[in-house]
Amino acid sequence: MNSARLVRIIGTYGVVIALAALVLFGFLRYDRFLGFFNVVSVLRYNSMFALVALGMCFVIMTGGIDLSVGSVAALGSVASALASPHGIAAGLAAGVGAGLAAGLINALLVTRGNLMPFIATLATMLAASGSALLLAGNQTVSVSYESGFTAIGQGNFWIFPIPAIIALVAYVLGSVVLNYTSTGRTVLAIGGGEDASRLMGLRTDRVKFLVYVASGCLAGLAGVVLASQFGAGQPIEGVGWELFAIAAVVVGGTLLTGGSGSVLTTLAGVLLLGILFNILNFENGMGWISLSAYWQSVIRGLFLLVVVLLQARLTGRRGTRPGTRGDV
Amino acid sequence: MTAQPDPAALLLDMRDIQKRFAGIPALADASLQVGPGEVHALIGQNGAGKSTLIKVLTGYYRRDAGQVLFEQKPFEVGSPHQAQVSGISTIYQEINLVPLRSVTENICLGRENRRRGLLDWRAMHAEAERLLSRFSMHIDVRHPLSDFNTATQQMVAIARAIGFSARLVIMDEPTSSLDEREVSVLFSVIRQLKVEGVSVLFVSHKLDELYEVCDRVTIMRDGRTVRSAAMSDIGRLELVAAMLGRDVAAVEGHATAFGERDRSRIGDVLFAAQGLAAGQSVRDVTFDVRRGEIAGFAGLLGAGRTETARLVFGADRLKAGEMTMEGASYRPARAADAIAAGLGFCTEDRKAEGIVPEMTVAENITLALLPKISRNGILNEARQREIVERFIRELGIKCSGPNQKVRELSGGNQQKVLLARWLAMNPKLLILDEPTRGIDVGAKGEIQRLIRTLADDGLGVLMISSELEEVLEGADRIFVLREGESVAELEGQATSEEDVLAAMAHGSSAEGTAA
Amino acid sequence: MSDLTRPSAAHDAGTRGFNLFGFLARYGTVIALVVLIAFNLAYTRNFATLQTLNVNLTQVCTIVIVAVGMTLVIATGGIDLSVGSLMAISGALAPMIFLGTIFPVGNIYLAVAVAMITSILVAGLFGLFNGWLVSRFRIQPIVATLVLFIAGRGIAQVMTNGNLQTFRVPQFQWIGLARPLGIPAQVIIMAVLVAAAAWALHRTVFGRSILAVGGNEEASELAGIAVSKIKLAVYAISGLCAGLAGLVVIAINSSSDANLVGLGMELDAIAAVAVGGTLLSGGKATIFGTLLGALTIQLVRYTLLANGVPDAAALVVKAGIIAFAVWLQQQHRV
Amino acid sequence: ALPPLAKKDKYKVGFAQTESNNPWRLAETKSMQDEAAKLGHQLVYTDAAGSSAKQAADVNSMIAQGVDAIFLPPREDKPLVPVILAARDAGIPVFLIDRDVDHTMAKPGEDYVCFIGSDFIEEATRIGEWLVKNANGKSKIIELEGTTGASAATDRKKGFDDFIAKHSEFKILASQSGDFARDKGRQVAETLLQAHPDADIIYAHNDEMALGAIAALEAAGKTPGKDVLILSIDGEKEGVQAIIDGKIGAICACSPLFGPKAFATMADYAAGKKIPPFIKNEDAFFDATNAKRDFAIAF
Ligand SMILES: Nc1ncnc2c1ncn2[C@@H]1O[C@H](COP(=O)(O)OP(=O)(O)OP(=O)(O)O)[C@@H](O)[C@H]1O
Ligand SMILES: Nc1ncnc2c1ncn2[C@@H]1O[C@H](COP(=O)(O)OP(=O)(O)OP(=O)(O)O)[C@@H](O)[C@H]1O
Ligand SMILES: [Mg+2]
Ligand SMILES: [Mg+2]
Repeated sequence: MNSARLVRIIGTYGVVIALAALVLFGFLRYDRFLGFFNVVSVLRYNSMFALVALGMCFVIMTGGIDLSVGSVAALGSVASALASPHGIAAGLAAGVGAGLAAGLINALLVTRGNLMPFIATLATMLAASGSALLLAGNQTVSVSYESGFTAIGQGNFWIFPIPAIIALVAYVLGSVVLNYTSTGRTVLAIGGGEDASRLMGLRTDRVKFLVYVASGCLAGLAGVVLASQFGAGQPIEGVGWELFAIAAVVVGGTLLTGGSGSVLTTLAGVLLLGILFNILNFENGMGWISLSAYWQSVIRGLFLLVVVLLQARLTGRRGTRPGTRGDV
Repeated sequence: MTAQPDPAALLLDMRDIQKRFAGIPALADASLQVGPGEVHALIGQNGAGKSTLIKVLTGYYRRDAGQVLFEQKPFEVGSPHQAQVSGISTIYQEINLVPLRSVTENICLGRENRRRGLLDWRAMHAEAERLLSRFSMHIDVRHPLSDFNTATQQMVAIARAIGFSARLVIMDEPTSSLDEREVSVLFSVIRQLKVEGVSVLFVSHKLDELYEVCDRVTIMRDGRTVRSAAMSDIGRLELVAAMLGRDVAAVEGHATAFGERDRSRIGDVLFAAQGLAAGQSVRDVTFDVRRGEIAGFAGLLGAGRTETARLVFGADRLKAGEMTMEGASYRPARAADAIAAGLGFCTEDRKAEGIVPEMTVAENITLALLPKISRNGILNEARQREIVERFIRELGIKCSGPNQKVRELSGGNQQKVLLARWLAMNPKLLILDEPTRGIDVGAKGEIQRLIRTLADDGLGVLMISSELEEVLEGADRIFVLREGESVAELEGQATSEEDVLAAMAHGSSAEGTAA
Repeated sequence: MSDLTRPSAAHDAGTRGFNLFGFLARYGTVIALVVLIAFNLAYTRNFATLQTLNVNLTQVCTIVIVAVGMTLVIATGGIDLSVGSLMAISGALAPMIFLGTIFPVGNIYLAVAVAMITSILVAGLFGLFNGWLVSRFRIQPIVATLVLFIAGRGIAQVMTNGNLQTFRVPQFQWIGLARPLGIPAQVIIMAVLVAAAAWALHRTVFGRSILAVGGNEEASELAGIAVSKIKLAVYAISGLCAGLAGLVVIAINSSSDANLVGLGMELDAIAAVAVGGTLLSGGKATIFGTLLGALTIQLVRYTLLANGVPDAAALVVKAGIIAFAVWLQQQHRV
Repeated sequence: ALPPLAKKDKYKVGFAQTESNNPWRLAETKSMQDEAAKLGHQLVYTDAAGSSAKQAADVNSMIAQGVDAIFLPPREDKPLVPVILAARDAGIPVFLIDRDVDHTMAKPGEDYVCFIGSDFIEEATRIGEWLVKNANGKSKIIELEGTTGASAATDRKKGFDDFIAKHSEFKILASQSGDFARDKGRQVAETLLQAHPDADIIYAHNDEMALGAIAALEAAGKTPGKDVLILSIDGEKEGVQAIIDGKIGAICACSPLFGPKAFATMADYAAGKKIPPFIKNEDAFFDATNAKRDFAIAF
C-alpha cells in the first residue's frame, strides 16, 4: 500500500477514526459515559438527525442542498401527532406523508421550475414551518399514548432503541441504493456534472426528483420519531437541523459540490457531532469548568473548523482529482 | 444533390430543421440523410450548426421546425436518454463525462449489469475493460476519470458510445484530441461497426480522416445544408469550397498555412529550460525558444507536453530544473508571474481552463489584459471595445457581437476567442497547446498564418500539437518528448515525418496512462 | 441593471415561443414589486404616505447592506452564512468600546470613531478568515462560513456574557437615527453602498475579476487573475458590510443584544440576492437586482403584517412569493 | 411514586436551561448559579438553545451522569414529559421551574416534585385589569406577541385576549409576533402603527418588545405614554425605568430569580417535608405608583 493510497483511506475514514477517538476520550474521562443509559439515549436522540442527514447526503451528492429538512421534520411531527390516535401506522403514514408532500414540492420546484435548490428549499422551509404552526394551532400537539404510537420513538427492540434501528436500516438501505443501483450511481454522476450526465443519456431529472422526495420522506420520518419520542408534535422544533445535517454530511467526507460521497461515513459524521454535544454536557458535569452555552457554540465552531481543516489537508489532493474510494 | 441513397431505406432522415437561439438562427434549413451501415461525414465551418443539429436530433434541444424520421418512423424525443433508448448513441463535442466518477461508471452508467436487481460491479468492470481493449487501452477502470488525460477521456467517451448497441453512433469531433495511433484504432472500430450494420455520423475538421473512413458527406454552411454527396464524388477543393462558400480557385491547395519561413529572422534565445521535472509526467525536459522562432513539441499522448507547458507558465509547481527568460532567471510561482514576464498560454482544455462561459466575448478576450486596459483599477471601456473589435475582425470570430456570451459560440469560435485573449496581450513568448483543435480548415489556415506573422515580428512561440503535420510544417525546431523526457531536438521543415515518429515512439509503449 | 435588462439567449427548450411571457419574466422582480405596490395601494390602509416609505426603507437597510457583500461573495460562486454572527460581533464590540467597558476613552467623539472603525474592521477580519479558509484550504464556502455562523455568535455572546448593552449616545446613534434632509442616515449609507458596489462590479478590474472567478476559476487563474486574493477580498467585504449593518441595528435600537443582532440575516440576504436575479452558482451578479430583491421581500413582509395575516400563514405566503419571484427570474434564462 | 432525596450537605444538581438569548433567561441562570455557589452545591448546567428535543437530551445526559436532583424549566408542556418520567424511574427527583408540564401526562407530587413559578395567563389578566382601570378613554390595541408557538406567548395572548373579550369598549386592532425581541418588536410596531394610525394602546408580551415599540413610536413622531399607552410583562430594569420616565404604563413582573426558592424547596424535600404541587411566585406589579420605590426588585 503506497502512501497516497493510505492518505486517501485516512481521508475517507478519518471521520470514523475521529469518532473512535472521541468515544475513547469520553470513556476514559467520564465515569458513566459508556453506561447503558447514556449510550441508548444518545442513539435514540441522534437517530432523528441521522435520518435527516441521510436525505441531505443524497441531495448534496447531486450537487444540491435541502434547507427544508428541519421544518419538514417539525411538520411531520405535528402531522403524525395529530394522526397518532389512530395507531402506529396512521401516525407513520401521516408524518412520512407530510414529508413526502414537502419533498414533492422541492422536487417540482427544482426539476420543473428550474429553481436553484438553495432557494427552492428555503421557500419550502418557510412554508413547512408555517404549515406546521397552522396545523398545530401554534401549540405543541400531544400524541396519543394509548395507540402505542410512542413505541416508535420510546420503545426498545430487546435492548436496542427502535429509532436507532430505524435509522440503521435506513442507512443500510441508503448504502445499497447508492452503491448497487443505477439510481444511486446516477445521483453521483449528476453531482459530478449535471449537463454531462444529461448528455450521457442519464435520467437526471427523474433521479433528482427522487432524491428530493426521499429527503422529504426521511425528514418526515424523523418528524415521526420526534413526535413519538417526546410525546408531542412540535411545530417550532427543527430549527438549525439543516445546518447540523450539512455539517454531518461534510464531516462525513461528502463533497458539498456533489459527485462524491458516502452514506456510512455520513452516519459517523452524525454521531461525531452528536457525541460532541453529549461530551460537552458531561464536561459540565465534571464541575471543573461550567461551560456556558456561549462557550459551547464557540467550541462547536472550532471543532467543526478542526475537522474540516484536517479533512482538507488529508484529502488535499482530492480537491482536484478526487477518488472514487469511499462510496461505501 | 447527387446520388441520394434510396429514401425508403434511410436510417435517419432529417429535413428542414430550424432552430433559433434567442431569435438568432443556428439552424436555418438543415437536412441530413444517413443510410444504414453508412459512415456519414458532417462538415462545415465553425458555427455552421453541426453540433446544434446533433443536439436537436438527440433531444437536448427542441427543434423549432422540421421533421425527423428514424428508421422510417417519426422521431420525437425529449431527452438524450430517450434518444439513447431509441438506438442513437452520441459522443458530444466537448467530452461530456463525469470526471469525478470511475472509468467504469462513465462507460457503463445507463446500461448497468445487474445481478439480483443490484449492480454487478465485477461484470461492469470487466465490460469496461473489454470495451477499452477494443481500442487497445489498458487502464485501471476503477480510477476516477479525472486521473486520465484528455485523450484517454476521449477514448472512454468513445468506448461508452460504442458500448450501447445502437443503430446510429454520432461522433462530434472525436479525433480532435487524439493522436494518429489512436485515430487509426478508432477507424478500425468504425469499420467494424459498419460491418455490423451500424451507421456512424462523423464530424471532423480533418479532411484526410473524412476521406479515409466516410462513405458520404453532408456539408453545412450557416445553418443550412448546402450539399450532400458520396465521398468519392467530391474532391477536396470542392469540399472546402462548398464549406466556405467560395470558389474552388480561391481555396487552392494548402495543407497548412505556415508557408516557407525566413530563418534569418530568428533571433537570440528568448526562453530556455533546463532539466525541468515535476511529478510523474515531467521528469527531465530541456528546450529553448528563440525570438521569432516557432518551437514545436511533438510526442505521443501523455508524453508530458501539456504538463511541461503548465510548468513553464507557473500553473504547476516545479520540483527541479532551471528556467531563464530573456537571460534572467525565471521561476514563476503562479500564472500571473508568467504573464508579467511576457508569457501567454492558450490551454488545450478550453472548457475547463479556457473560457468563462457566462461572460461575453469581449470580457473573455480581455480577461488576461485587465491591468492593461485599466487605470487605477478602473476599466477603460473604449479601449476594451477597440481591442475586442479588432480581434473579432482579425480572427473572424463568428458571433452576434462583442456582448454575446461565449458559451453560446460554437466550439471553434470559442477557441478563437481564447487565441484572441493571448494575442491581445502582446506577449513575448506564446505557448499554444493544440491551437487549432476543433478549428475548421478555413480558420485553421488563418490562425496558422497569424502564428507565422507573429513569429516573424519577433514573437517566440512554443507550439504543442497532436497533428504531426502542423508541427512539422510550422515549427522551426521540434523537441520530441517521450514519457516526460525530452529525447530529441530536430530541425523543423527539413525533418521527415518518419524521423519524428521514430523519435516519439522509440522504446515507448504509449498505452494506458493511468496515474 | 444590465443583467436584468440584457436579453440573454436560451440554453435550451426555452424557445418554446412565449415571447410576451419571456418579456415579463425578464423584469420579474420589477413586476413583482409593482404588483405588490399596487396591491397595497388598493388594500392597505394608510399606505400612500411618506412615512410608509420611510418605515420600509429604514427596515430594509440592514438587509441591503449585508446583501451587497453577499452578492459579491455569491458572484465568485461562494456563499456567506456567517453574516448574522458577524453583525452580532460588531454590534457587541462597538458599545464596549464607546461605553468604555474595555478601556476608558475620554473624548466621546474619539471613542465613537474608534468604536465604529474597530468593530467594522474586526468583522472584516473575520470575513477575511472565511476567505482564508475558502481560498487557502479550498473548504467549500457553506462549510467554511458555517464555522463562524456557529462560533461567531458564541464569540459575541462570550464577549458580552450574553448581556444586553444599552446606551444613549447620539454621537454614535446618528448612523441609525439621524435624518439629514429628512432622509434617514442609514438609507443614505445604503444608497451609497449600492451605487459604489454596482459601479465597482461593472466598471473595475476588481469587479470583472470577481465575475471571472465565479465563472471559471481555473481559467481566471491561468489568465493571471489572483483568484485567492479576490476571494479573500469578497469575504472580507462581506464581513465589513455585516459589521456596518450590525452598527446600524444597534444604533436604531439603542441597545445591543449579542443573542439577537443579525439573527437569521444570512437567509434574508441570500433570498434578496436570489430574488434579485443573481445566480447562486456564481459568475453573474446584479447589485441593483439585489436591491430590488430586498425591497420585494421587505414589502411582502410589510404587506402581510399590515394586513394582519397571522404569522404562520405569512410564512407560507412569503415562501410562495420568493419561489415565484425567483421562478419568474429563471424563465428567460432556461 | 416520587423518588426520595437523601439528606446531604452538598448535592450535584442539574439545571437544564432552555435558552440563553434574552435577559430574563440570563437572570434566571445567574440566580440558579449564584444560589448553588452560595450553598456549595455543584450545578450541572446545560443549555438547550431553544429546542425542546435538545433539552430532553440534556436531561438524559444528567440522568446518565447520576445527578442527585434536576431543576427543569421545560420549554414546552409536552415534549419534556418522557424525560421527566425517565428521571423519576432513575430515582432522580425533578423540580419544574417557571413553566409547568401537561398534567394529563405527568402529575406533580407523583412524577415530579412540584412546579415553582408564575402563571402566564394570570400575568396577562392582571395587565388587562390594570388597563380597564387606567385606560383614560384609550381603546384601540396593538398586541405584540412573543415567539409564535412558545407557551409564554400563547398564554400571555390567551389571558389578555380572553379578558379583553369581556370588555367591549376595547378592541384589538392587530396582533402580530415580535419574537420577544427588541429589534423585531420595533419593526412590527412600526408597521402596525403605520397601518393602524389610530391605535392608542400597545400591549407587548415582554419588556424587550415594549422597548422596541417605544423606539418605533418615537421614530413615527409620537409620544410613548401620552399618545400611546404601553403595557408589558417581565419587569426588567430598563422596562421599569421606562415607567419612571413615563413611557410605559404598567408592567406585570415575572420574576426570573428562582434560585433561592428552588434550592429551599429541594432542601425541604430532602428533609422529608410535604411539598405542595404548585408553589406560586407572587409577582410584583409595576406602574407609576411604585416603579421608583420597587426599582430594586426589577431584574
Ligand atoms: N446555446 C446556444 N445559445 C445561443 N447560440 C448558440 C447556442 N449553441 C450554439 N449557438 C450558435 O449556433 C451556431 C451553431 O453552433 P454549433 O455549435 O452547432 O456549430 P458547429 O458547427 O458545431 O461548430 P464547431 O465546428 O466550431 O463545433 C453558432 O453560431 C453558435 O453561436
Ligand atoms: N488530469 C490528470 N490527472 C492525472 N494524470 C494526468 C492528468 N493529465 C495528465 N496526466 C498525466 O500526465 C502525463 C502527461 O500528460 P500530458 O497531458 O502532459 O500529455 P501531453 O503530451 O500533453 O498529451 P495530450 O496530447 O493529451 O495533451 C500523462 O502520463 C498523464 O497520464
Ligand atoms: Mg461543434
Ligand atoms: Mg496536451
